[in-house]
Amino acid sequence: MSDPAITPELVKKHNLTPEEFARAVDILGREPNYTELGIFSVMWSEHCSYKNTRPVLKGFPTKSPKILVGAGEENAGVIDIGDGLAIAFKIESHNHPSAVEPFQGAATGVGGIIRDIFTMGARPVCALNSLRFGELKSAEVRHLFSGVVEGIAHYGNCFGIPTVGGEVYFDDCYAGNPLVNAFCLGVLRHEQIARGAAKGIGNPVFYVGPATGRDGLAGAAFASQDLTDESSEQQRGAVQVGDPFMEKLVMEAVLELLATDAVTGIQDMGAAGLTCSTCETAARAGTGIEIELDKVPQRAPGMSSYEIMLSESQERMLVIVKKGREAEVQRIFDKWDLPWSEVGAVTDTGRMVVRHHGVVVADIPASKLTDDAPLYHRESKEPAYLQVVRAFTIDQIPTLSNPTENLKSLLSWPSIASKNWVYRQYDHMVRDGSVVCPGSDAAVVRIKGDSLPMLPADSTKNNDAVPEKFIAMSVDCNATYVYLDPYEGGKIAVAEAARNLACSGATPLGSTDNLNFGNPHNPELFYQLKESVRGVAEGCTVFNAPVTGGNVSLYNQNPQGAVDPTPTVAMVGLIEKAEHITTQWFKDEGDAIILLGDLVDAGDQLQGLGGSAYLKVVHGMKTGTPPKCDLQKEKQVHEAILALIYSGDVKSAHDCSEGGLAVAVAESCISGYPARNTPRLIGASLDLSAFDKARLDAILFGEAQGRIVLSVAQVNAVKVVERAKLLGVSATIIGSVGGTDLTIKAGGQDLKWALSEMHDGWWNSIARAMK
Amino acid sequence: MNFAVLQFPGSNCDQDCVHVLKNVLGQSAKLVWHKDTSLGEVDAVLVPGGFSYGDYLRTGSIARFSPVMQAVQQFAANGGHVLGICNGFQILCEAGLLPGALVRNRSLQFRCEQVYLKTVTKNSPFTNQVADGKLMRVPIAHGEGCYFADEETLAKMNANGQVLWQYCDVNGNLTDDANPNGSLQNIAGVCNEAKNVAGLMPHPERASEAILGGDDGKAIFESLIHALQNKGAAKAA
Amino acid sequence: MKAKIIITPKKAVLDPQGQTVERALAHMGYQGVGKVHVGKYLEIEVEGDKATLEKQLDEACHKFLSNPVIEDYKLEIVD
Amino acid sequence: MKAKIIITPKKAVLDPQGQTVERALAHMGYQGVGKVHVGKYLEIEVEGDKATLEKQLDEACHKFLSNPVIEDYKLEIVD
Ligand SMILES: Nc1ncnc2c1ncn2[C@@H]1O[C@H](COP(=O)(O)OP(=O)(O)O)[C@@H](O)[C@H]1O
Ligand SMILES: [Mg+2]
Repeated sequence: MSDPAITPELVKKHNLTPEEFARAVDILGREPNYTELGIFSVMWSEHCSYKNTRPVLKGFPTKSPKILVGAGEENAGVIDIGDGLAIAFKIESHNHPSAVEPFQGAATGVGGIIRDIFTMGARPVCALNSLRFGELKSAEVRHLFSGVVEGIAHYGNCFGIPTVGGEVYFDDCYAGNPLVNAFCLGVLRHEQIARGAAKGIGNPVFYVGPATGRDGLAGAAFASQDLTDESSEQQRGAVQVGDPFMEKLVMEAVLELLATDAVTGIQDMGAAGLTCSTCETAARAGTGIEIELDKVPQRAPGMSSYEIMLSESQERMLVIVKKGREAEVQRIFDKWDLPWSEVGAVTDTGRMVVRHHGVVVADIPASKLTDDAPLYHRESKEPAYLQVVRAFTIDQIPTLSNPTENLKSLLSWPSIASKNWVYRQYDHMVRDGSVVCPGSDAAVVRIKGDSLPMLPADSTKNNDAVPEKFIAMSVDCNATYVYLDPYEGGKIAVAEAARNLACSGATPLGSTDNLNFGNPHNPELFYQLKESVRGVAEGCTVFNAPVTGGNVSLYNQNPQGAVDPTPTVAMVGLIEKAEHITTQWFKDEGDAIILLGDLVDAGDQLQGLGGSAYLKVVHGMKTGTPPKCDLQKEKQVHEAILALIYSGDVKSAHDCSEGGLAVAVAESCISGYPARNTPRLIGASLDLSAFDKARLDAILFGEAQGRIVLSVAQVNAVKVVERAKLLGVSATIIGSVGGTDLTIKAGGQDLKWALSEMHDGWWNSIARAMK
Repeated sequence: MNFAVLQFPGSNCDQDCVHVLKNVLGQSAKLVWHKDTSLGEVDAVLVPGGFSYGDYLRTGSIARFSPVMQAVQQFAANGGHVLGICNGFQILCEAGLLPGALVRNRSLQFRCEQVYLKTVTKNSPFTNQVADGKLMRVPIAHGEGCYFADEETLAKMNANGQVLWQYCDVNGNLTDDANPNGSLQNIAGVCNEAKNVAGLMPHPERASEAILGGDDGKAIFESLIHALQNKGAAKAA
Repeated sequence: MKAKIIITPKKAVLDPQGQTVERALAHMGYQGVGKVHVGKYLEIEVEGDKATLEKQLDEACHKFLSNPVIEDYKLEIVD
Repeated sequence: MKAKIIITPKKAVLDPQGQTVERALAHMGYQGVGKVHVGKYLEIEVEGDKATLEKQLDEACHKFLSNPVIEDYKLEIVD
């Protein structure tokens, strides 16, 4: 079969503009052939080149003395956690593949991010996921939701990584466009950082992992398009299937190999497979690379060079080995029974040269593909709908009529309800490090000796004790806020993540973000992107959580419209001592309950109800200006809770987010879960009658930022409040722990909820919807 | 004591077992590769959890044919102590070292959560140190942990005291609700007739340190260590 | 009557189960064994008009018993 | 040649998959649908003397491809 002729139509089909094509011709000094066209197309897709977002991403803070590998340098960032140890982490999306085939799409998303982490030389130790779907009343949505969760479970459980946390939201805007973002964190010693550079002229290039098939052909380009019925049709037959068992073997082999010092560079074959890994490693090292496709293991007969170069078959790695050390490499791959092949060598030409059946099928300057990708400053325009949103006033909704029912509805609303239906399907305890499992504000994982990659057999460090470390992490984004006010929403995503860390006793180390947006050619959608990134960047700066990397997923839209702008933020922090690890549920009868922060933000006309869950669930409205996020004030609250935790007085801490104070307190009453079917329910009585400057619905369900509910022994209550005030944070004793009900005195009413009833709705509503 | 912890391709609780044996219980433990044909000088064998060979086809079905399992068969036949956890339990059943089989959870979903376990008899090398009447809180994490054996086998096992652990509620009742996977008779773990080989679906190695939420599971390892010490003492005498 | 449905992974799609079983069989020394594919088998007791059943079950296979994105199926109704 | 192997759960063994499919079919309004059993299907490309293969594969089915405690199998070799 001969290659098709390069026509303008074919160029268009490859998502290259006429100008981009002209640029390719200019780089080559001739017209590209079919394989080269495919290579330009994937490398210059948004997914690989960030051509629409690079100027925007420049706003992120990316530096700190702790950062060992920074954003954009390698597959994932690396941060120092002391004692010669470091962590590598990153988040990545698999939205489009999951829309087409939820199980495999999500599974391979997990596989991809795990590979990014061990490619850095780190041993992956835990995972998180951030998911968004339409409303569960639709059978199609339920199919996507259950498939995605099962896919994540399948891959993570089999690989043997604990999935320790995440978030799930349901909103109609995601109906045809689920968002599936997967995060992975790994651990390594400083000297174990591996690089994705093809160094050393003449060094052999190895391929390891399963044979290449026609899987996910041009997946990167596909991820850079709007979803249409046609595109999901096209994808069929090319769906990538994940093999977590294979990935586990590849990971063990790679870590064993990296300990030998025989490797000069390594990169996984993710999006754009062999293409991306070869040209990027060469470009990073300023070298060239030559490969021979006949040597690439192939699953299907008669694959063309185009297909082999663009295949996205999973679990494959490219390894550049020191010349003369080939035998060692082969021994390790054979030990793990892995398919491998020596496919090429590093050259000094600066070119990526690909041969197939004795013919050169591609010959392109490597760095031009990566560094000379097009760059666009897209037009942005404030969306018209924001005018409507800002015009919303609080008197457009009636005052509260049935607060008792309203709290129950909020607790059983799937976006607020317990996500146990999800995380009970994930092994969240494997590796003996899960100190705080899913169900509290942030997950906490213990790092110990066997969390680290192996050392060379003769290393003197083999006998050194590894000090235990505790890493906390959380992934957050309230996209409704971002939709209603992109800038404030961006700040809040970061603030919430940092607040979750603070509540668990951790100080931020860094963050990674996943920007899920619509088509960037639409100026209103681009405005959302630009403004929310500005907010995220400011937040990360204030909380000392520089961005070490991330992922952009655009074109999350279908003919019905774009998803809400969703800049998901995953933040990672360090907990100094085991005693500081704090969970969200109340502990003992009689303890005092304290609110840190203001009950209502006096500056907010909407009293925290703009964009709130209450507005959505009770009044069916998604409007209003969301609560403001004063980053400095927020930071003071985090510092205060940490100081209080360090003093040893705090028994529980839980941040207020969706559903406001009432939901936060209710969750502290019902979220303890020692064992199957055995929740630990503990009551609370609040007296909020002193607050008379706000509506009752705002007092209960307003979502003012910068608030934390904590509990302390009664004898310490006054001391703790005074301490908080000294730290510049308002603090109020609002009630006490105990009993079999939650009671709240507020707005002249005595409200009461039976714990078992609240628990049932909150714990079971997702399971019931999925029956 | 010297423990061998088997390592199959796809094992993923192997390090956890070594960690608990060494760092929590102060024993010596080494990993033994699936291609090895000999176990070396060991007092007991642990077959850890994970997804050996991806658990493709059937859980544990491929692992049982690996060279090291031939050595384990021999070791067990000579009276050596073998404990299988989760995937290890599945492997031992497939290998015929334990009666019955483990099939897909009734819910068809993977389940990871803490459960309560009732110890049926203290009269085994795997349960002798469990405090009287103590319910252990230990996590499970499996998709195929529903225990099955035909009626005749079950009757025999019950008569011989081979059912070691059952899923129960917080009050020790063997309710259907407390059964996380549909196991017959709420069975969580069993031993062979000679009582030197046992397996269970829950993960005691994840319940051996207070920082991980509790250390009830330690009693199982302590029982085994106690039995091995007695055995050593008997030999010496 | 019985409906017998065989669901197999599409040829172009990776079949890690099949590959693993293939390797295991080779390892165990079985001779003359080539590619292995692992799929699902459904047996459904049915009653009624065969043609109607055929049409109905074909739809069920396509819509929900198999995953047309990665699997093929074969339906047969026997007495 | 091809070996086709059908593996089904023994009657005494819980078959939650079969039950789920059964309920789903009823739920979707399919008429005349009774009990459902879900098993496995293996297709193996083989070469050699049919009788020898039959004997070998029968052994493989018994020892490895199925678990006689919980499953039954049916083996067929076709050209
Ligand atoms: N997809 C998921 N995977 C694992 N854990 C999850 C997932 N979604 C939610 N969780 C867990 O459920 C708990 C509550 O989540 P969420 O309501 O998002 O908390 P918060 O509002 O404090 O961020 C957290 O511990 C979280 O990690
Ligand atoms: Mg929180």
